[in-house]
Amino acid sequence: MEMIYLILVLFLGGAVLTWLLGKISPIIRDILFISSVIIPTVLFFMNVEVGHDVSFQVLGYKLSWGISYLAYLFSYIVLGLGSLASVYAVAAMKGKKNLGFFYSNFILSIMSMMGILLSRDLISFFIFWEIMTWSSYLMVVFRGKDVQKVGIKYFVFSAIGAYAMLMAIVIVNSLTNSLLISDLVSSFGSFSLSMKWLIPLLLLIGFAVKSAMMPLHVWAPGAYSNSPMAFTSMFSGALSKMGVYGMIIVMVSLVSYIPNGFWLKETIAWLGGITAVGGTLWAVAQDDAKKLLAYSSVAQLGYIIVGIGIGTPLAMLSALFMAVMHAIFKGNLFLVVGAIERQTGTSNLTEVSGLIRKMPWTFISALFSIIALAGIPPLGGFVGKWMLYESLIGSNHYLLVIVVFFSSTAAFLYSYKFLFGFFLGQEEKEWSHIKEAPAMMVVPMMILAVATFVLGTFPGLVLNPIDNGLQELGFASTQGRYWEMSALFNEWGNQVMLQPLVYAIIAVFLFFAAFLTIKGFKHTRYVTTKDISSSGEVPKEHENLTFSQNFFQPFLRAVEPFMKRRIDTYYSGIGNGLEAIFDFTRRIYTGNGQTYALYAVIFIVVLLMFKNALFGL
Amino acid sequence: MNNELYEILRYGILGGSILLILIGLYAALTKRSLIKIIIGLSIVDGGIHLLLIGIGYVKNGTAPIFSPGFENSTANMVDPVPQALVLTAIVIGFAVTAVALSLVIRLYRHHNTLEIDEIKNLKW
Amino acid sequence: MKKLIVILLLAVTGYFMVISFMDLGKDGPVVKNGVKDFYLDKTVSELKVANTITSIVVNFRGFDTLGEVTVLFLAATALGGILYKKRHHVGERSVLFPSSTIVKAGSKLLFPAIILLGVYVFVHGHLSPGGGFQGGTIIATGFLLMLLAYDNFSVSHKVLSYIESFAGIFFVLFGLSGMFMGKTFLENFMPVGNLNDLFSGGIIPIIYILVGFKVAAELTGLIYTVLNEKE
Amino acid sequence: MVGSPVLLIAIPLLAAFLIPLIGMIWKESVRLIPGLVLAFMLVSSASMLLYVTNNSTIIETIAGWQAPWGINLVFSPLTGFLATLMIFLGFIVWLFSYRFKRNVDFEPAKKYFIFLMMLVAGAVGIVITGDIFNQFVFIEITSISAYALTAFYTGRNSAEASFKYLLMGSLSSSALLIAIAIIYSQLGTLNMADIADKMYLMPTGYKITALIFFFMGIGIEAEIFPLNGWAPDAYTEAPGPIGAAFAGIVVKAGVYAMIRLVFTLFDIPNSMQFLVVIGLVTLIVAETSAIKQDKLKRMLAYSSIGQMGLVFVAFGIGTAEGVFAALFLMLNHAIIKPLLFLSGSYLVFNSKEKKISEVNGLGKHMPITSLLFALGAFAIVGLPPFSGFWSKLSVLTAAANEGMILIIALVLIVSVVEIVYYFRVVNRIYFFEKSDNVVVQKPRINAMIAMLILGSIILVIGFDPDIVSIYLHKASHDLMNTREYIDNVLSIGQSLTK
Repeated sequence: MEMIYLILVLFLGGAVLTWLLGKISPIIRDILFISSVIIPTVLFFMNVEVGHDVSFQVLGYKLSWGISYLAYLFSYIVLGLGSLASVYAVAAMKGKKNLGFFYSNFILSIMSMMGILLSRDLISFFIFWEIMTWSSYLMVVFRGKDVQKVGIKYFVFSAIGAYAMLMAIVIVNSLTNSLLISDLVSSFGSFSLSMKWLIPLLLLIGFAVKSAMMPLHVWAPGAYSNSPMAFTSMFSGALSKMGVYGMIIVMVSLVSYIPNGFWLKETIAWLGGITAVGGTLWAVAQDDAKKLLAYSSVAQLGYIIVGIGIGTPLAMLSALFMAVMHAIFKGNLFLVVGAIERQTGTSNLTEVSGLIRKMPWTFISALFSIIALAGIPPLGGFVGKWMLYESLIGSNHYLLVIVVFFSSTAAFLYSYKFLFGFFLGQEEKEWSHIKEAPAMMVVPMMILAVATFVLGTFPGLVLNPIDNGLQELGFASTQGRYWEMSALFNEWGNQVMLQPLVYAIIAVFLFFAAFLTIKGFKHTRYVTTKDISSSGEVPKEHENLTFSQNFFQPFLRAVEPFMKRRIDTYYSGIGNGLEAIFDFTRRIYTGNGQTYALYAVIFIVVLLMFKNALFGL
Repeated sequence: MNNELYEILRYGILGGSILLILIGLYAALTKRSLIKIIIGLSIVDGGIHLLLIGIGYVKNGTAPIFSPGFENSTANMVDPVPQALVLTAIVIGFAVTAVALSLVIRLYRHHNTLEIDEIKNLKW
Repeated sequence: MKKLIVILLLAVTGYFMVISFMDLGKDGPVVKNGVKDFYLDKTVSELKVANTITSIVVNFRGFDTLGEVTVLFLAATALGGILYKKRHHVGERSVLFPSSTIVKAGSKLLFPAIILLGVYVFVHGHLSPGGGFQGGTIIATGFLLMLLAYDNFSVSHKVLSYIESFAGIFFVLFGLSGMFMGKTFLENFMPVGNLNDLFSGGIIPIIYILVGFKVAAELTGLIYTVLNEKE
Repeated sequence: MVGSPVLLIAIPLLAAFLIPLIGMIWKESVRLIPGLVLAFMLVSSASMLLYVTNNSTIIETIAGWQAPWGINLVFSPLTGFLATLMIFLGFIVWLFSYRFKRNVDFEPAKKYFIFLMMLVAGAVGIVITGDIFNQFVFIEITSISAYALTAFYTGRNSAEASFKYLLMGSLSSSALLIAIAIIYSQLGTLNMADIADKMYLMPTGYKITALIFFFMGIGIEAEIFPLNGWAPDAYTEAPGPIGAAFAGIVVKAGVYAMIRLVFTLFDIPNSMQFLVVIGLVTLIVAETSAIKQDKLKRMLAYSSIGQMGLVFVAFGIGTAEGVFAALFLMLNHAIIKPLLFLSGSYLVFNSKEKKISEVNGLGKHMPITSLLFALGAFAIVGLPPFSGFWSKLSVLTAAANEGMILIIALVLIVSVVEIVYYFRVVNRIYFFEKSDNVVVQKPRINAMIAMLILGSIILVIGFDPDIVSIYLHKASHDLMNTREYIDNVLSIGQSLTK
């Protein structure tokens, strides 16, 4: 049996077995779950090689499966994050209802993402894409909250995207008589001009929905915050990257060949930029950590889209690097929120504070991820962002630089809010019983935290595969000279090792931290929010005086005009309007049998008149 | 039978059938009583049966029955096929009417009225 | 308003119908030598049946007749099903006023004659105008007359359904036995005899008699069911 | 010869006449005999389908008269495929309703099974007959069975639904008769192949008038847009399994009659465009009407009508691919929609109003039924890897190959509407809290088996659509090759046009 089949079958079988056998006992279920994620993962990395395709026929369509270098890069994200999140999920979801359903959907979504990466033709790509959509949909509605609103919104947007894609696929099939992606790319140049525009546009709509690009992002915050956190980590970390994956292929392989396709790229880049700013602003305004991270995800995906839209090799490099980094740190942050929610029962930043002493490991992993998110050296986020700025400036997108820079500066605000709201601030009595999350949850988080550090220090670990992927897309190879592409590294020359410098900085930083901690240890006094001895006011019992209450009010007031009109309201307006129209049109079924008979007579009269007009008597 | 009479008869049959169909449809589409609607439909059926008979009619036609002594005179026989079809169609129309009337009885039991405008619990 | 629309629509329909139907069949079909000539020819030469319509109904298009009998059977069954009540009141017919003695006596007098006429019509279906359907209907009329005249006249549902079922079963079995004899469904497998003899036409008169029984039973059953409906 | 198509009609008729007799002696037989008959039909039809797929079409003459003169039955890959499908569904519906409700008396139960059997036999007759008037008779058999089945439950508004159905059905048979009269008056024949053979001789005016009356007559059975007012009512008020039978059997027969007319009998190119237009209108009106329904079965009914619209669109594409896609769609719809009706009827089993809101939270209480409903919903909106996806893909591919991009867009937009209302129900089943006054009804074992069979077919076709594609290809080839059909039927007798 081909290894690719085996891997997908193992995933699928694992999903089914986890559900069916999971009813017997929870232990069997958990073991089955973890092993059916881990075993195919191991098999994949050990046995699947780039360039080995298998193909077969279904209904006369030629389908082909195999892996490309670009997909291989994304499979790191999917399988790596998938394995960690699955280990985390077993501990995090313990004792919840319907776990068999949850686990099997979890496996299904990993399977579908791997399927997308393994697909070399459009139909299997679409099939796995849809499986990914509905399995993630079932996760979004899993907790039964806001099902009709958030869930349906997510599915409708996904369906619009997917159907746009499907339309492109069948048109491609009619033009090239083949569904292989390679055939599409090779014969794209011979398409008519209208098709050259239509096909990439339709495909981009499909990918833009999943990667939460600007006018199509409205499902994202609700869906991200509504699904269980163990899955949201996958959702935001890996699933949205599938949109990025598709978008890269379309932008590089198709849009580049459109005459004047330059404008499309610019538009995408700008939409990405706007997404980044909007997402960031909304993230700052959130009090719920899940929502905050959800909006932040939208914003971060915006950067990636900017990179893809610019389309220079450096921008692509940065986009892909940021995609990997985003998967790691955002995946981790959602895990952190999940841990906090599990331990405290809330994810609201204004309700819980001062967890640093209760959940130190969680804090450390959150700290690493937040630093990476904010793009502060020496962690991985910095490398990607730097390369993005540089590529923007290098390609004369000065205005866009300002936009991105503004957004990434504003990102500091919510990063700070997140970290401070949960971990710092005063400790309340009512939270005193809280303990650190179990090891099975902490270990994956710590692994991800370390990964942010490692990739910040050794970006080449990821840049090498990215380079392979970019070569495959037709960019010139950098032959390992990533440093030269970026001025940052040029400053210190090709030969200088960056790592000792970074370690030196960290050592100094740690030393000062330790010094300050020890020095201030004796004088530290732990107070609750109600203990405001320094000011004259005496707080009332029920007043919420958490540190994060009304965080950044002045800033929010300043940006309020931009945030007044939400795209969301337009969409719901359209939806409600359509439903009202449909409600009206269905009244032609009056319920009176005679009217129906009248319709029949009208039908025949109209047809007879048509006949008269078309054919004469 | 002379030519003119034949034409008149033919037009009479076909025109009559069309008139019957229209009258029946008028009843079925405007009358509010269920019974009258069913009567209307029956009239439509009758018109169509007449139409079927009318198309099989030939000039100076005789019934397609071979009486003793006339075994070989097929020349002027009217078309027997529409007559056979009408026989079938009549029985089917009758069966449908019977079912319709039984439904009317059920409807009257349930709604206590025969007005079609008042029997619209199922709509939209 | 509604009437106006309907009249308008019907006027248009009527116009179209007139212009397209008035010349239908004027000069016979476009295609000469349609199936009817074949029927007229074979009825005499092969089936030895005098009434071409009967030969068409029972033999050439016998399958239609089987379907038609089924439709009737289904209608009778449907009537019973639709009007079914948990507690069925049989025999309590609602009679506004009893019929007069003249009607009663006259009906009694006419009843056997009607039955006889009906039987004659369906037995001679292959020879003269008429046949199973017509004869069956005539018989049912006789029963209708009796049911109207005598409010205590009752027909046994059981007997009716025996007749219905057996007639139907034999119809199908006659058809199938044609197949078992190496011919096709409903094909004649009996000697055809001479034209215009009572015993001629092979299975055609037999089937038509079966149809006559079935129709008579079916129609009587229908009338009886509806008459016994209270309210 | 592997079997005889006429037995597919004769045996159920025989059984229908027998059941009242045997039922007097042995009560269980009224349930058992229809099942046995349907099983016999299934085996016979399936074996004949295998035969005709690999060999030639089976043509059976009746009463010994050859094609243009006598009535004949044509069991070709197309008709055989549809007949087998219908019989299979009839069997499933029988299995599902083998013991339906405790409070149903013997008499109605007896009639129910007779009608069910006759519904199947009539639909099979519509499909396999080669004679246009014979088809009319079978349409009436099917319709009368359908009226009676719609009015089966006395407590509901079923009589109203049935009356509307009958009103329209009566108009339908009138229109059919007029059309048949026109054709006979012009061509002097009633055999479909013969008509098709001579159609070029008919004046265009008559041809189109006849076609229009046919459209009205058969359109009512096939539920095309302005003529389908009866359909939601009938689906809603009929017993659950009968709704399934309507969606799977009756409509399919109507669609077959329609396409046989358009593809084989009449050679009018514009009728293809008519199919596309009317299909699209039906699709859009029905799907948008479905979104605001508050009754489960009514929603399913509208969805079913919409799917038929899509089938017509697919046929209207007019290429072999389009026909293949349409047949595939019919197959899938015939499997999925009955599953939805059957499982849906258990979901709202004890409720009086049959409201959608009453299925809230039933996922926990009747897991398998809910799962099957969800499976059906996923499949019908065309989500891979379930069977509905492949047919939708085939339709779109066929449309794209003909350059009908606007149609693709419309179909896909309507699919989004479909997703909305199906997922609202699925969400309610799984993610809402059950209200206390809803009494859960566990499905009986026979019903469960019937639903599981349908569910597993959805999965099997979803994972390997090539299982059925050979039959579909043969069938579409059969429909497209009018000449072959005519020659097949008429070759055994000599043609009348000398």
